[in-house]
Amino acid sequence: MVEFAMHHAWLVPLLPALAFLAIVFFTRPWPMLSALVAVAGIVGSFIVSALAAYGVFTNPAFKEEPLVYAVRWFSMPGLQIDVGVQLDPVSAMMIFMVSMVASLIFIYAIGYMKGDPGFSVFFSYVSLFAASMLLLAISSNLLEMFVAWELVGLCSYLLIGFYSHKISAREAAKKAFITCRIADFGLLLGLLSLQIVFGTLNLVELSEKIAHFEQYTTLAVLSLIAVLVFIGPIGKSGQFPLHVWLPDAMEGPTPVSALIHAATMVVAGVYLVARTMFLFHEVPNAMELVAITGGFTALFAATIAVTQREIKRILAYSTVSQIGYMMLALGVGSMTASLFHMWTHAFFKALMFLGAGSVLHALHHKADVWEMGGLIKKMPITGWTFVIGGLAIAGIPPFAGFWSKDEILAMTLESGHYVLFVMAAFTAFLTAFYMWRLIFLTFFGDENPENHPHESPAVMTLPLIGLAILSTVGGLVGTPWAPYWSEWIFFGHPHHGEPNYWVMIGSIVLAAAGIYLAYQLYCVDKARAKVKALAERYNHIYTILYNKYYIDEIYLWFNHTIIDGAAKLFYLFDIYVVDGVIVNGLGALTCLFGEGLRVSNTGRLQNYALVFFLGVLAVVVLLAFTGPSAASLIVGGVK
Amino acid sequence: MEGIWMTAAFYLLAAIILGSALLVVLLKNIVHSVLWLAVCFVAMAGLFLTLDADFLAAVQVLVYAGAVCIMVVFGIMLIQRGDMGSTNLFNNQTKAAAGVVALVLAVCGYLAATTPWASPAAAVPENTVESIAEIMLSKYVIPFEVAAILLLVALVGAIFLAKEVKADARND
Amino acid sequence: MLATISLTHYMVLSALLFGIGLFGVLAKKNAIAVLICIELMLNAVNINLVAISKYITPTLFMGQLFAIFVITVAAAEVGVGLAIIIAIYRNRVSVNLDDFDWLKW
Amino acid sequence: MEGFPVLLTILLAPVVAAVIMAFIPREEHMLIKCIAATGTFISMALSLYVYFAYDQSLGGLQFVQQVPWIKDLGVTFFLGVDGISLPMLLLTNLIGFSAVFASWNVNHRPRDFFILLCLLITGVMGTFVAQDLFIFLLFYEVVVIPIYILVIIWGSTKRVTKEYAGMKLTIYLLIGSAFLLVGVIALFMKTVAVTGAPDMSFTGLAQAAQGLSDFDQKWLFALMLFGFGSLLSMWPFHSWSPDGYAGAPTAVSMIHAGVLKKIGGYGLIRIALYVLPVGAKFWAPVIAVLGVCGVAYAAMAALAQKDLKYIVGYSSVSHMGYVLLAVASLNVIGLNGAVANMFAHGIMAALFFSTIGFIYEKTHTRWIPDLGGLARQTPRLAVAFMLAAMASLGLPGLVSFIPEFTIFVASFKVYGGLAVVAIAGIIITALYALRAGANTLFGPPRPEYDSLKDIRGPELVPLAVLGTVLVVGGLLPFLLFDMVNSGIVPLMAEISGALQLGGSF
Repeated sequence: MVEFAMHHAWLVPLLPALAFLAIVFFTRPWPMLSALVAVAGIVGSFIVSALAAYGVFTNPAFKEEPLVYAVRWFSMPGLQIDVGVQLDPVSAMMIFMVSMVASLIFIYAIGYMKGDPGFSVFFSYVSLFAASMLLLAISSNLLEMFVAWELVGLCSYLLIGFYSHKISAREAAKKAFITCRIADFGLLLGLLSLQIVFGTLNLVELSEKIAHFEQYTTLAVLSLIAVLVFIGPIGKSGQFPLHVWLPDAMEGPTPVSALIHAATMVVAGVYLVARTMFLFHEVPNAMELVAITGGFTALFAATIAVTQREIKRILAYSTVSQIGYMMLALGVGSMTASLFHMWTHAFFKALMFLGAGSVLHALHHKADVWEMGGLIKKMPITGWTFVIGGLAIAGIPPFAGFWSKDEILAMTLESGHYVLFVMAAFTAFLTAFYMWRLIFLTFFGDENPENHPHESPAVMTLPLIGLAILSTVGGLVGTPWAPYWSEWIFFGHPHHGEPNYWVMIGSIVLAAAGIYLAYQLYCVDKARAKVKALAERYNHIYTILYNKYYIDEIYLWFNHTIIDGAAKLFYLFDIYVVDGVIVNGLGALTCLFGEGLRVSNTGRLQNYALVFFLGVLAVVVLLAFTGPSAASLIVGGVK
Repeated sequence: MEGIWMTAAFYLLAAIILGSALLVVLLKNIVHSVLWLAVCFVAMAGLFLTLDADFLAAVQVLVYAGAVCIMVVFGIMLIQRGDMGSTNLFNNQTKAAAGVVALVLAVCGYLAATTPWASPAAAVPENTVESIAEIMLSKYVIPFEVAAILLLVALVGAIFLAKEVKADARND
Repeated sequence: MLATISLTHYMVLSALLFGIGLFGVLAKKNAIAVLICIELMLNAVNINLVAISKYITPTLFMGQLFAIFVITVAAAEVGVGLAIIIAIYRNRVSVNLDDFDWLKW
Repeated sequence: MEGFPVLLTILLAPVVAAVIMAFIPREEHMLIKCIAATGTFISMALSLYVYFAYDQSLGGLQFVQQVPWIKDLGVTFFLGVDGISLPMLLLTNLIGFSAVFASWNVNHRPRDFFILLCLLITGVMGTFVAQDLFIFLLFYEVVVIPIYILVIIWGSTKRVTKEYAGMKLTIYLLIGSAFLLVGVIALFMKTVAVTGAPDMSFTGLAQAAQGLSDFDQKWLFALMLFGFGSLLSMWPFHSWSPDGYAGAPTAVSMIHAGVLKKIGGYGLIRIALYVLPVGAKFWAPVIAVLGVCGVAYAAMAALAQKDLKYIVGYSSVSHMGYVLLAVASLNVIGLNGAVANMFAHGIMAALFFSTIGFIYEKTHTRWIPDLGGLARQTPRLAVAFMLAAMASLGLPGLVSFIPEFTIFVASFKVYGGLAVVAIAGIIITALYALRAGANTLFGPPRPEYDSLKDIRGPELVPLAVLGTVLVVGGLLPFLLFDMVNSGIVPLMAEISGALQLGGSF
């Protein structure tokens, strides 16, 4: 079984793809059947992934040598692209994680999407997404990865715009696609440069060649390539300054937010950087860039999250912030910590999104956290699982988030990035604060009498429970005392740091402080008025934060004024200069010439006859009085 | 022998032809022009006789002097009623036309005068009709037939063109 | 030289007649006048044909035959030409060529 | 099938259909449409057969038919296909077949319409299978006349009148061909002077042209560049393209944008570059600059459009800029990309135009502010539209991505910064394609379109045929590239010597 799964790992993306095709072409009229097909596809894929992952993680040979199956995709002299699957610990972890989370979310969606007119379509899209995401995770070639990268972007686009009749959804979808497209432009340039410089895009070959990059190119060029490649992840993973699409992406159905915009797709950027670590590793400057981007984004997004009111938006900014952590970890050179945080984050963030979905489902899509309260009594499962998620993200031991965040903090400190460490630590405090603000406002405190919540059906709560368990124990694979994780997931050499107790205690204290502050401000009943007063006192800061530093407005202005203005100019130039002056001008010139000649045509027969005879005369004279050469000029036939 | 008479006949006929042709062009009354045209045609027939083309002379008299002139007169009758006094005037490019004609005459005259023509090889046979008939109905039978068709087509065409269009038919 | 009539004499006569005809064609207003002047030009050509037939190829009769065809065509032409003039006259109540500049659009 | 004149059959099937249609009463609409469909289907099926029966390992011209025609001019009726012309032939037939179905609802003089359409398809096919310059030009001229008639009778008047559009289209085609003709005649005279034996076949000309002086090659290439370039809507000779497509009926837009334009690119590679490599080398930087101008400029102009057909019209100018850039890179990868991109763009543009045609037919408007929310009312139409839009912006997994990627590889290598501008075009392309899609298909559904019928029955054929090719070509690019490569490699091998020797601009 295990052997079979490992040698047929291409089944992992293929099964959901088949489910997609089956739904599109056959089962679309029957919603439940479509859902079953989709779930069967992803669960099948999960089983194969799990078996393959088991195979990988029980065979230490994989630490050195990945298992690659590849076939020629297309080729020409000087350019050959192979597509295939590459199994190594990182990709095995990734497909395992993605297919597991996706399976749970698919099941959840059966309940959440029930009764939606686009039920079948939804499952076809998410199946296609799962296929693309798994392909991204397992591909052995950067171009293949880019294909999957764009396909997940497409699915994200389709799913954000799933409620396409809403203008906000439509615009959010467009924004997501185009923002990612801008980033992909950089990534594409990076890939082109890699192809041109090194002549291959196969991961294995590239890693070998880049290890001796001096034979091919200079460090400057390689730095440029690394920066270009990094632009892709900035867009896809919602890093500053291309983070704007991610909060808007919450227009999509909540399972989509959980699956795509929290657990899997948005971390594809982290995954890509981890996959191309051999490139970044050679270029310290690019590593610094990654670290600074990540650290800054983490803090930046966390500050915005503090003031937001919509439940999913808070989670979205939290996602941006957490991915910032992952980037920071990558930048300080610890792929281990980064991917560990990705792993735990997938569980608790998916859990929280699904919990939020459950809340929205119960409240009929009322999203403002200030209008909720006390929900935990009516929705105990949702509430308590959400609390587990909150503990995990805040970094309270022994929940998953603690171990991974702690490792990131420790690594940052160890690598000597003190400023970034302080930023990350402060972010940890903010994270605990805003997340517990959300929890207290939503689940505790007074009930809002307008709401009539009810617990969601089992098909929704069971995935919540599953994810809650994972959020609790998922981090135990990588504690400082039992570092299984770092033995398998690493770049270069496994790194076994001594447990840094100071950092650990510090992070627990920060998290507890954040939670306590949130409790004081948002749970102690009378304090709510205090919050309002606080917000008014620091009105400027509050407004700037609430409006997300006005970055969306700046982009909108740039897009609508500069780009559209330029487009208008080009168009006017085209119709008035190229077309008007040159093309129609030539036409008019021809007409003018014709008008001029028209005067000579009197239209009177005798006039014509007169000229005609003059012409005949001229010909006769020429023929009769000149030599044969001139005559031949008229008769024709140049010999 | 007959040389002097032939010479005299040529000059006389040439004078009549040119004179009547000039009158055709210069007269202001179109009917007079046509009458002088008939004179010209008849003189032309005479000229053909001096060229040993008796059959052609007959045709000339029959077709041109007879048929064509009469037809033209009928045509004039159909369209020019009332005062015939100034029905045949010059237009305003007379001088230019004269210039062109002068050039044409100069060139033609010069060419005719300077071209060394081959001397006559033999006399024209007596029975011209027979000879013409022979080549016309043997070697040139197809042009002959085509000419016949042409005449037929011209006949039909002329009828079609000249036919009175009924006012109520379509031309309203 | 003047005494013996040669081909040149006929040529010159033909040229003169052709010139008179051409002048008429170019300078007359009346369409019928133009038509009859064309007849004059055709006749001038006929003189040439017959004269050449006599002086150069007396036994072939090609020239005469050609002249007959010319006469035939001329007859047809007069017929059709007059019909056209009548048709035009019926439309425009004029045969003055100065009134017709329909070739200009 | 040995000895069976496949290419001739492919060429003649639509002609035969046209002749049969001429003898059918004009009221028999359904019969006429079925005959047109049959004729084009035979061509399509046979060209698919030829595509897969072509022996790539052998390469070179196959399925050759050769009949001497005008000895004095060295003209042979010479048909044959290789790796460059086969994708184009297949493209023509795929689009031709789809175009018949895209015009299924033409009820104004359908007989005349389909006869002209069939002749048009034949003309276009002929240019791709001709291996003799004279025959090439002959078929090219066959194309021009039906286009004009089709536009002025069945076209539509929007920003410009259909008469203006038809005239512009035709005159541009003719101006292009006039310059081409001068170039061809001059080339012929010069080569005859070199070899003494007249030969109009491409290979013969190419061999003879090796004896031409560099100067001759350069100015002859310039003439051909102008001719083929204006056919390919090379900037700044592009302005016929948006107006023409906007005025033309759906089928003509499909064929024109899909394949007719590609005659320019095909000719540029097949004739101009192959016969006059030294000239190509000299002009390559100019071509590259014009190509990049076209990409950026047309993409920006497309962004400002509100008429769907204008968007696609400008977009096709923009995409042809990539082809020019690829040709200008003058290496194997670039030329592979150029030919493949022509194929990909053809499929995409045809699907786009057929979809817009259906939208226009149903809603009677192409003006984007008047549209919206169609995805709810006509979901299948929306699928077609999105497929085309995604292919237009070069989404991986669809046929146009890999060609663009190869073009980028080739041109980035040769032109560096210039290519970056062109690559940036993908952002603008995404912007206008998505805007058009979003504003047409998404947003609140409009009540006035509630009664619209989705495409169904024969109307689905363009989506089925072209959509399949879009996806299959995108997932299995080797199907296309192996074929193109088998044509490009020998071509480049023949001219590589000249390319290295010739001086540059």
